[in-house]
Amino acid sequence: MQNSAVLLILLGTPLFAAAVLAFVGDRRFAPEVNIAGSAATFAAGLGLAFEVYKQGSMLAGGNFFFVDAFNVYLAVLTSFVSMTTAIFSRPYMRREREHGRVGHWGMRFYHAMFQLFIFAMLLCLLTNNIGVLWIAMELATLSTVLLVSLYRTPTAIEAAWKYFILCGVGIAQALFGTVLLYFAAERVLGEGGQALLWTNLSLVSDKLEPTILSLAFVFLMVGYGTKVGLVPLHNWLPDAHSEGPTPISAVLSGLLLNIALYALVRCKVLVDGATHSHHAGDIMMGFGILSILVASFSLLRQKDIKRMFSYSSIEHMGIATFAFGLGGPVATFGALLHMLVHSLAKSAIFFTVGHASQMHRTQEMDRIKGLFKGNPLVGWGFMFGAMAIVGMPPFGVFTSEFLILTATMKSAPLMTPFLLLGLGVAFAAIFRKVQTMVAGDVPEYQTPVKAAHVPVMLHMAIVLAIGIYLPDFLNNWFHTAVELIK
Amino acid sequence: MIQLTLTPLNLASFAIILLLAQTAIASILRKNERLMVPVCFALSSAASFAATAAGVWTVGLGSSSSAVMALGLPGLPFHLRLDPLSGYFLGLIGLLSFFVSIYSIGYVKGFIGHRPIARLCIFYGLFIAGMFMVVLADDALFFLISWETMAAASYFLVMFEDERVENRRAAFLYIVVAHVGAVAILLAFGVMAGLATGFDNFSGFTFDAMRQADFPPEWATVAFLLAFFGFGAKAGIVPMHVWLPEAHPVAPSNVSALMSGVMLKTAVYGILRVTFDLIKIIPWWWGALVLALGIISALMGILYAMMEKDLKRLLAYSSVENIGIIMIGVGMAMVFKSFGQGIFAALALIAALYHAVNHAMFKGLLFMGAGAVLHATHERNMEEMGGLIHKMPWTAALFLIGCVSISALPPFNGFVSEWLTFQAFLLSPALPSPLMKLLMPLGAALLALTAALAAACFVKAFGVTFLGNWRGRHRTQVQETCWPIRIAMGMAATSCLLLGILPTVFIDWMDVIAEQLTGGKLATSAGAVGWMWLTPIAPERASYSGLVVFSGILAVYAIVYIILHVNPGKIRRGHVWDCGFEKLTNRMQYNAISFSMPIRRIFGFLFNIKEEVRLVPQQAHSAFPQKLIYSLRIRDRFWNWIYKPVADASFWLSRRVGRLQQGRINTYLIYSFVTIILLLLFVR
Amino acid sequence: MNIQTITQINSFLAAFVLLTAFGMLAQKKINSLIHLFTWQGLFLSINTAIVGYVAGRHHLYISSVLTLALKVILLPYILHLLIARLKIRKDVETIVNIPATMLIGIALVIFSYHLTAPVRELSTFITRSTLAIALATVMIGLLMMITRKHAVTQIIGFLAMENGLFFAATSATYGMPLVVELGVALDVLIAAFIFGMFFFQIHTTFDSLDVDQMARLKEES
Amino acid sequence: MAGFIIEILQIALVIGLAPIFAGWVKMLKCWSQGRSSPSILQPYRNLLKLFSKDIILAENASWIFRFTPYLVFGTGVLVSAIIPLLSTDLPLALTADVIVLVSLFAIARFFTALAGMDIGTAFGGMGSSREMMIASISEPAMLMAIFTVSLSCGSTSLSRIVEVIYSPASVIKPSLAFAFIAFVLITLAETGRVPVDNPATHLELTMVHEAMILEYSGRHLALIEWAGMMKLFLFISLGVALFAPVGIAVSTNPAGIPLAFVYLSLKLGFSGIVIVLIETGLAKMRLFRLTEFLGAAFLMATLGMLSFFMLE
Repeated sequence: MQNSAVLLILLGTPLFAAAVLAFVGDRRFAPEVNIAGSAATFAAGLGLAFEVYKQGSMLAGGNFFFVDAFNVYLAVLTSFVSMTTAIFSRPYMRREREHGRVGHWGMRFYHAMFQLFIFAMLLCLLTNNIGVLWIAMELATLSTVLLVSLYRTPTAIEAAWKYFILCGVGIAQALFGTVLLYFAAERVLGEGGQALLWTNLSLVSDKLEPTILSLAFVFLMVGYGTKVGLVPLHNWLPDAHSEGPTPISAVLSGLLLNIALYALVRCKVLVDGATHSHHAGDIMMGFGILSILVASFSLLRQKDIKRMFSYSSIEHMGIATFAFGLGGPVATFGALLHMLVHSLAKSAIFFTVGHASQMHRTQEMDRIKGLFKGNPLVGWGFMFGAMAIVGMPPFGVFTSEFLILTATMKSAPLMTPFLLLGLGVAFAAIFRKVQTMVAGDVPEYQTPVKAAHVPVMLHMAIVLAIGIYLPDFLNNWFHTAVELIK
Repeated sequence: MIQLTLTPLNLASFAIILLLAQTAIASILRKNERLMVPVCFALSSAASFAATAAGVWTVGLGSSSSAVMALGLPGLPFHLRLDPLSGYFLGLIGLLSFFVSIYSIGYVKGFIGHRPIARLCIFYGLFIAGMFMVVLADDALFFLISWETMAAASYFLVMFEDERVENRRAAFLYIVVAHVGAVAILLAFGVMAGLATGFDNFSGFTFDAMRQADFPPEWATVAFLLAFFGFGAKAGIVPMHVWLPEAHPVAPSNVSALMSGVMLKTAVYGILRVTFDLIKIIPWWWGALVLALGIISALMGILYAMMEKDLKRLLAYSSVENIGIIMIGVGMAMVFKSFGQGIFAALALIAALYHAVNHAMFKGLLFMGAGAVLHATHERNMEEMGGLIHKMPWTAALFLIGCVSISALPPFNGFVSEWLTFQAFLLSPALPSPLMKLLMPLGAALLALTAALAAACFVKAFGVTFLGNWRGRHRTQVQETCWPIRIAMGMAATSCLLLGILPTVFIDWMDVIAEQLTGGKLATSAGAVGWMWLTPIAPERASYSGLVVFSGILAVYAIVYIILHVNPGKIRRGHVWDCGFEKLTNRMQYNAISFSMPIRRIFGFLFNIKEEVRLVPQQAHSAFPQKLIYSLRIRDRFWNWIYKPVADASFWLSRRVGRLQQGRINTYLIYSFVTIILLLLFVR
Repeated sequence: MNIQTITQINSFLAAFVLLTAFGMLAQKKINSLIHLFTWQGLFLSINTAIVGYVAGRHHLYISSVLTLALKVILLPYILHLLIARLKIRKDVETIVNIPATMLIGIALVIFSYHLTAPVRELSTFITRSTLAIALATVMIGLLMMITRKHAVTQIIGFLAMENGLFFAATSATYGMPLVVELGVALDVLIAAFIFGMFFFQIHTTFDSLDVDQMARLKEES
Repeated sequence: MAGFIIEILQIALVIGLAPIFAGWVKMLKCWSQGRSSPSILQPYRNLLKLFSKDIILAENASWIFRFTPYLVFGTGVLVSAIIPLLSTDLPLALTADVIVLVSLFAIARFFTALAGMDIGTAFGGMGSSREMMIASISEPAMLMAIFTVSLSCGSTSLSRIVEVIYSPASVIKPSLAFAFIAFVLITLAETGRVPVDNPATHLELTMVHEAMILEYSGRHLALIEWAGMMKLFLFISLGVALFAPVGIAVSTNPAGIPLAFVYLSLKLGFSGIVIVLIETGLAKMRLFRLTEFLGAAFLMATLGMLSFFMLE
């Protein structure tokens, strides 16, 4: 059972690291421990991916874990981004600590919860049990709630409260949906734990009762959709993503949204199998379009830099949701790719944004200026990140949007004007602000920072590489995943 | 895969690799700018030369070659293809890039010490590489990647002097329009790819698949309109042109030359590629649309240019005009092709292609000249210039050649293409559609108006900038430019002349493109009376010989000069006639605003003009004002008609949408609640 | 006991759960709200035990005990403690007036009944008819959160929702697998810990637990 | 070979006879105004006087100012080699069709305007500005008129047009009539005659063409004046060739040449009378009324074209 061992390391490392960091979180070497833990997790993730690549999808831990092409790539992505975020958080949090924005307990809490959060996300991805999926999702929420309010400012607390309540309510709906799913599954698979295993469910999905499943889907949609940040369930997202420490914003925007979308897609597969209709897809498309439009128009009037990119996350999740809803191989391929590149690009942006706002000691975009001259690597990283995120080639986001848009043109041409409008407005909105921040002379209140350049450059390099060349193994993965989802 | 033999495609790929190497070298050498500038621009001129050679060679061969790169999506690797059409544009882009790269060696040196220029070198290389890749791309994905690389690189070049607000504003406007256009192009390809093979795999995205597909007319129309919108936005066709006079002037002049001279041509290439090569079956009204917009662009472009007093903005608006003229040719080719008149379509197409290369040459030349002037005087406003012909004789002479060429005066190149366009117009009786028959000659009249206005416009541009006396308040030290700049401009001017006097040779060479795209062939009739005379359809129909005109004028000049100088009278210098009023100052000369006044009066209704004359009264005698303050502001009406409403509507909507997020958690909970209820009702 | 009796007891308990939900919707005072919540937890716990007995699912006993410990003892205790510690005012105001809220609540019950009709036809369990009640409880919990402006009442509404979910799990399906139940309980526990922290943070920052003050993050300007 | 002889003959004819024609028009004008006229050969004397004079060059004049007279003269010579005055059998006729012809006039104007700006006075600039404005409307109108003719002849080649119109098969067409009226109006504008410009005035604010060349003197002025006379001559002969080609030798037979010459003289003489009648009958227009005048020409030409498509 070598697979189980890899899995165990993958899940155990962050948990163990969380426990250690809860005690040593404010020591001088804590960031290094954090990085080491995440790196070990990443290594284990790679190992697992390698196994899956060799053998195909597999069950482990007494059917408790299920690894296939769909979730293993997200697991590798999650562990990778969390590793780079840990690298980024080293200078960032150190400076926050020096400036007294975070105290001793805050640091310990921060480090421990960071690792716990990673654990929750990985559990979410790897578990085979839909009930456990829900639990892990809730755990992921809970572990980050207090991180959002880490600075204890009124707005931070407000944001965290909204995050807590709205996601709590949302996720409760998802539990109701899960109960309904279980109810339907029980009639086919019999009682007991087997009925919640996704592997079993997917085999018999066409025997499940369609009416119940469509009811269940509504609740799952609202539940996980809240976590994905789909309009009109999104209201917590800009607050929570902008008020917390930037490393947390990076992982929230870059990873947690993906995980929620993953859960939603898993459920959609079952529902589609049962209902043989396109209802679920239509609902997802509706949410997607609405999210894209509302988010892009909201982008136009942002003043806070992190808030702006939170709205951009909503927009991109809308695109991915829309694409999954659209279905079909090209769109699904595009959606998977989009999740990957958005996650990388968005977290890279948050890294640079973190440094930029530290340099100017504000998150107000009107006061951030002259990044090109002040710190060229941050400035150009930010610029290229923004270019990537708005879908400029040759970055990978363009490739995925290319696939999604062309597929839309074919399958749902009436949607393209809306999609086009949303993308156009988002492009203009983001570029309008970004170029005033990067260009021009250095303002006198700008102070230099020790920036972590490696994570940004690594992310952007990967996004660029994907835009130009998609390696075979990634492609095969995506194709396998597409087969699974289709 | 690419074998290491010398083929046009390999040569072109080599050029691209060289340019990428340039960007790498620029980033390595960024600390040593004195070394970086010559090295980088020498590399890019070598690359451009290679690309030109590849292009010329391909068109000469008349065949196409293709390759597949191991990059891209696995189901959709990057396809490259070099056929005569792309070869033609490759040559065109390469040629001007070659000149401009040489020019840049001298020009960019002027920035050293003022600002870091590594950025300029890096994006300059990427920009040219992007343009090369656009014409080489043979699948939708690679095309768009190249397209946007080109746009992004030029965006950064426009932003080069980024501390100025106008540069940032212009760059922003540019990139937004470019991106929206790119998305439209993307959708057009999406339509075609979907119809070509469906979306079960990626093979439909290759141009080959699209070429072989038959599109239902309504979808073909959708694809065409999207593509035309997208490419038109890039080309600066009215009313999508507003970004162009903003972005082109604020870029460094070598970049302006490339943007106006060749980047706009990539859009022309795109339109030709999509309509003639990919869709192939063209309804006549597409052509009519392109033709109509081309005419409007030509006329509006030159009228706006006429009104400008900023030399580079004037040139940018004139690019709108010239793109309009190219579009007129393209539109006519489409009309003729849709009615199956291959040879006439070939004539119109060749006129368009010819004008494309001509415009590249003279607009590149003019922008280089404007750059040289800017370099010397630090001034873009013509009102502050004058008399530069004495200080910068070389620049003036070369700029004059550009002005004569762009004003479509024989024996230079601009005239040849306009003449061919007129000839195509006069073929309209052959059309079966009575409407087109009637409307096309009217288009010819408007084109004639455009040409005449262009002459007026460039008399103004040259006259105000180089002639007369210095108008500026401050007398700055003006010097002739350095040799690389002069050499580059000289080469461009020479090409203007050669293209003007040897059209048959040139048409003979490029005829294969017209043959492949329209089915008609011109070379046999065009050179019917010999290489010296251009006879596009038949000698008795129309003929022109630039060489004879050129040598005729020269001969008469020489003879008269010699006769008169057998016993020449003396030449004395004297004061000019001042009506007896003795305080003639340099500020009393006609300037750009006063020069264009009569035309402003006539065509005033097309502009948004705010003219204001303010009297500052003298204390003692109110009847004799102390001074007059005159201010004139001319705005593009399209700005208020199209762009401003869009922006306003977006912000209005944005405010509305903002109300969703009003801060109270209870409201947010209501959203969730209502969403659940609605969805439940939906699934029941 | 025969099945009939048990069904009846079950229905009664379901009715009580719904009743307490309505009670909470109408109740203005925080202390009474917590009492009502405790009662609801108790009914839930008993119901779980009975269903476990009837269906012979012994893990439901564990759930029952967990519910008892968590929702009848621990959470009310924590809430009382916090209220005492933070010296929170005893009564709260509602946004919509109470009769209107009740009317909406009744509409929700009817809607839930209508919605779960297909499930009722399918289910063979004795508890099947209680699914509508469970859904109604969830929705009423949500309604309560919408209408209240006090942080503590919102949390109570949230917990009431959780109760409804739990009720759904037991009534519709005879309980979820144990590992899921345990996990849910753990999450509720962590949530309790977190909202406790929050009450302190909010109270120290805003000097009250009125959520109306927390409306700074918005797009309107 | 005969073609080349005719070619040279024709060039010599234009260069030599243009002053006589100018003198003829002047003479007629004086008569019509009841003045006693100078000799018909007076233009020659003027030219001769100018050629022998020294040049006073403006301080600021550059090589463009000195180059322009030669260029203007050169284009005139080139045009005279192309328009079929006597015969259609001109070897150089292939060099240019009607459109090129218009452009050749345009290049002369382009440089004259530049020369006007070169000296750096307000007059020069004013003249250039006005000249270019007038040209920008008259040129399209002229092309429109020419297009009408060439559409009905299926060619823009002048020789070909003459052959077609002259052929026995051709009848009087309404389109040609319209085009003719337009052409007359444009000729007045292009050659700087009265309602548009006054060749005789040197009142600063009303002159157009004269304002541009105000600073010319000596042989430069002589060349420009001469070229101006040639332009008038050529425009008239162009009109004659397009609309009344009677007498032009269409065969290669050199015997037709003398007859053609007689016809040409008669036609030119008559045209001079027409011009003088128009000039005497009209007053010079205000500058901005000119748009109406030229607009009318444009309208006529357009009507001609429309009638070509609708009636023929």
